[in-house]
Amino acid sequence: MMETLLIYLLIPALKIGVVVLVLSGAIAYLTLLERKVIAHIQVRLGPMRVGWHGLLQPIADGLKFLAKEDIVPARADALIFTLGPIISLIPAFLVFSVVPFGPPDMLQGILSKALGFLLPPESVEQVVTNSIASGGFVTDLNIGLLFILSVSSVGILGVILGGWASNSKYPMLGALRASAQMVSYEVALGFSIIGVLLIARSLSLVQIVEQQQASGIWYFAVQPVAAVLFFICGLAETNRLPFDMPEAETELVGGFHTEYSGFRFSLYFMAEYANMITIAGLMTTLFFGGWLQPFPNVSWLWFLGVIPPFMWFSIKVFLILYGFIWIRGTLPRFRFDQLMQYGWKIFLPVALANVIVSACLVWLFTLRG
Amino acid sequence: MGIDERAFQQNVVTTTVDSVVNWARKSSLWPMTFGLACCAIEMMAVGASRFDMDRFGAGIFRPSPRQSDLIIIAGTVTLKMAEVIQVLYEQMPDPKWVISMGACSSVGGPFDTYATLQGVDKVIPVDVYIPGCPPRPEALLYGVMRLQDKIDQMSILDDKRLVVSS
Amino acid sequence: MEDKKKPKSTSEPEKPSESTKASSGVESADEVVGASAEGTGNESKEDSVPRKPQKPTGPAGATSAKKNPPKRRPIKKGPTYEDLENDEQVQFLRERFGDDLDSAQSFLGQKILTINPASLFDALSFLREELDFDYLIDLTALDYQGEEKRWCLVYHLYSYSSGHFLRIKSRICEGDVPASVTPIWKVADWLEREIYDMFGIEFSGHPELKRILLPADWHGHPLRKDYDIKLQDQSWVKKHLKIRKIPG
Amino acid sequence: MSRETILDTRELEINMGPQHPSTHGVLRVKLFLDGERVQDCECVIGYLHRGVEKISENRSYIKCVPYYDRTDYIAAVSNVYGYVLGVEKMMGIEVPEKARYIRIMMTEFNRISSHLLWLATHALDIGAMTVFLYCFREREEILKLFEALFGARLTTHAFRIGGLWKDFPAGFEEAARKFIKEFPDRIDEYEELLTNNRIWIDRTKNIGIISAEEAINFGLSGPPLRGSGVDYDLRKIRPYGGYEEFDFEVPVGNNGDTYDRYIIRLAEMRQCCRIIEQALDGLPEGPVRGKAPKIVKPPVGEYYSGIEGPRGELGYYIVSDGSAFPFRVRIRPPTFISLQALRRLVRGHLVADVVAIIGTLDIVLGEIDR
Repeated sequence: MMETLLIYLLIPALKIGVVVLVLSGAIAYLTLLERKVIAHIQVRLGPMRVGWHGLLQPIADGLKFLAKEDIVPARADALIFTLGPIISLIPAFLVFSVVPFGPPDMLQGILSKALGFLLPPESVEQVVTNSIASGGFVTDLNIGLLFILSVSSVGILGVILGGWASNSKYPMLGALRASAQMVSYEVALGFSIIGVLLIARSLSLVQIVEQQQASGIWYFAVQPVAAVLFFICGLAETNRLPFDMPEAETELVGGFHTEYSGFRFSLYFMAEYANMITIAGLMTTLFFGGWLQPFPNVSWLWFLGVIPPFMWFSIKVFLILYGFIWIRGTLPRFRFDQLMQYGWKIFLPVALANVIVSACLVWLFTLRG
Repeated sequence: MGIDERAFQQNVVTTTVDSVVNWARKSSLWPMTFGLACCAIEMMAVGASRFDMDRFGAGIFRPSPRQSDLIIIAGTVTLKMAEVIQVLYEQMPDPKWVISMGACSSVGGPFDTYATLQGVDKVIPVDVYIPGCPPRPEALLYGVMRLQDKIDQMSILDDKRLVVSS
Repeated sequence: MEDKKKPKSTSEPEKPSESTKASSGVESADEVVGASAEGTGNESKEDSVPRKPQKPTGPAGATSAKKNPPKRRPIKKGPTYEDLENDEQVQFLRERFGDDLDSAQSFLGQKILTINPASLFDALSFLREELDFDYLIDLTALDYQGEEKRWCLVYHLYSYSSGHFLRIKSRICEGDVPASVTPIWKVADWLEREIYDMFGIEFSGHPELKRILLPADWHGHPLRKDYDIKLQDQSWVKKHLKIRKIPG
Repeated sequence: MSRETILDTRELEINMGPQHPSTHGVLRVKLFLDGERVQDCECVIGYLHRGVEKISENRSYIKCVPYYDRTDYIAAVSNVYGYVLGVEKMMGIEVPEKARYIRIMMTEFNRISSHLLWLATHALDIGAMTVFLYCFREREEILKLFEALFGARLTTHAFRIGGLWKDFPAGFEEAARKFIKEFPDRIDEYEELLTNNRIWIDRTKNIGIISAEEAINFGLSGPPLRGSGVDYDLRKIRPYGGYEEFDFEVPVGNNGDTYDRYIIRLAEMRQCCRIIEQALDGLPEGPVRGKAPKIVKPPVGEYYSGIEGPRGELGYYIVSDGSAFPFRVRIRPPTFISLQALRRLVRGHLVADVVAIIGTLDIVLGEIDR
């Protein structure tokens, strides 16, 4: 009884708590990272005075938003106006429930030590060997990928509703752009994943990583086109430059969140960065071997194993996020129609072709062996 | 009212909260992307590499008044524009601050004519005046720092903004 | 008015009367000067100046103008208006427009034609079509308050093909409605709106003649000489700004 | 009930500005949209109308000068130059040789700084924010030079009637030489970020095309006109202040689109460096202040002094009645006139292009509204 409670309730709850906390912290410091990196790209220093090299800046920003007046415009739809940012933020967090940070036995050591004081050894054994408790993830859904795709599309609703409920023209245009952009890039994004699915033969993210371990190679090497596509579509999905149409500051003032202020605005802000982390985490998992070290099966690279799996995951996510920021500091913005053209006329056909080619190859190889 | 007014006087709790909230507010002054004339160019220079207002946490220029804490009136305020500035000011969420940058927005500057408003403080309250035509970027930075000092004296007990003492 | 062509170069006494009729105050003054270049120099210039101070530029402007002429003038010989009747283009225009071309002069090498407002539009479209003055550089107005023909419209033209630069002037009375030149040059659109805004001169045939710089419901035209520089439209202020009156 | 169906569409009227990040100040544009496509637009200006022309009539000739600094605050040096030239011409004042050279040099520096600011904001509008800060970095260097010579960064009151305020300070020449030596490399840096960038080309090529004829009819001047292939540069056509002694080219485009105008401005910056170099090399010795009377009273007359400002033809039509106060100073504002073309240029484009087109006209509201 106690074991079941531990496995299915207490430990997952703890993990969820930790994930939410870590993720919130990561979001906060991602904003700082972005400011610092872009500042240095632009020959500036970025935040320097608030804490050592601006380390307390995100905390100050967050607190300020909390203490700010929260305006609901007179002609806005108050209920939906409030719901918008929440709908947008929750899926961003929810997605992380299936993204694995580490192998299924990541927490075994810690758990067995911690539970050793409380429980008899056989119960500890029972808890520890169950991957739901000891895995480096909140849960391992066998349809994980599907779950992610469906949940993350809900996030768009938050943007659309927020833009619509503001009852103002710029947010309206921003919301329209957002819906069109996200829907069209969602398609290409989905297709780019299929190549991976074909090879891994699983929708579970944990198994996808394990397959990469088994084959000894990251899927980036097998599916380079899909990886690049995923990255680009990921930029578009998260409304990052050069695809930041929905909130294009110099065109639509703030896009869908023009009318938002105070804490509600900060929720949108957080959702955007949470989505960035999600996409980076997904990309790491699908194409860059998740928690695996580079070349997991090459024995003379054993020293790379000194760095724990969780750290490998973080490093990869960090690097991808850095790439996001770097691109923001370098490229101009697309125009809306160009963006749609690229989406439908280039990325989608390429993704489709990639699926067909990979399917043929997989079929050929499996036929042989 | 029936409530003892002393209940809302300064005490340990409120002063601590004050200091935390004030610290957050002064460390994260997001100005509005809003320029009027010559001073706006200097304001841009303050945001750029050599001066870099972002160092003080005040570098994120928000285009929407709803998301900004600070409006820098940088340039001559004409009567036609004064009307707009009033609306913009009202659109900003509390607490909000105003810096009047340069002679024109402070007192009308050299443009004592039919079309210009002789000082933006006639239409919206101003926290910090910066002299100069246009002020040097350093002057604007100093103005922002003075505003931070002013924010430090705020208290959450006051609904309205505090008048700076001395 | 046949005599108009000749008097310019030969006879002096007729000039003042003619100039008040046709050309601007400034020009009239300098027409005399232009003539005097041929004759003797400075007296005519002096008598030209005192006619000016009708315009109240503000107190200082008027007084200094009054004080100034007798003392300094003789020391330095400034540039003068010169007659241009012998110019090829002018003669060509003269043939076409006859008396409607009131005068043709140059000042510091810049050609100035004064055209009767009645045929102003024809003349300008002729210049555009026949002489290929395809570029309207600028269009503005001058206010000679107190004179019968209060306004002077000033067009600056340039021809890309020939490289000629030309100034066209036309004196009109208060209340006159000259024809808009927007059909000839699109650039005139805002320029005419600005003149309407600043001087209150209306143009007929303009697509949308409304205020451009000042608020739409502003009263008064600030570049008129009788408009005080500090005069703010208090009724506008009361209506639009939530303050009662702008002090000071 | 009317026959409205769900498929009926209505024109969306959207208001850009006067507080909008990419209207470069307080321009207000009313856009009439069909979806994202612009059907029509209307500019509302005058939010910065300060009455400079009225002020000019109420100040003496010398006291007018600082106001022209503030009409076009980005190209303050050029603005003062045009007016000062006009007054000197009317008065017949000879400017010393050295002052002439320094004037041309500083005007060209000003052209560079103005183009840099244009490039910065234009790139920012299109979303390339790093170029913005790079440009400001170089611009600061020029402002340092201004500060050394004129004593101010932005509103410099650069030239006096009759010459300059004072000669070069020590070390100025070396600093100027250093700048023009390094600057072409910096332009290469911007070009690296933009010129061949696919997104930049997509956003600027074939955007806001205007033919040469139309450009002339709309009264465009400066880079927008030259972008359409009209070789019109007052420095060549009606040389003023001694420009005929300098050897430089006038870059001309052929498509008349936003990209061409961008290329032209970059090329112009390189030409500016050439002119400055020649001015530094040929700098004569001597005084920098000519003989000008204490009270400036041009003789009765009128003069149109046009110069090639960074934004196009900048003219001062000065009418004197012989007194110490101008009878009228009409400023021919280059971008007031070119902004009219906006309506023609944006029609049929998307909202995002409006931003690019406003940027490419290089407007300065101080000069539009005066």
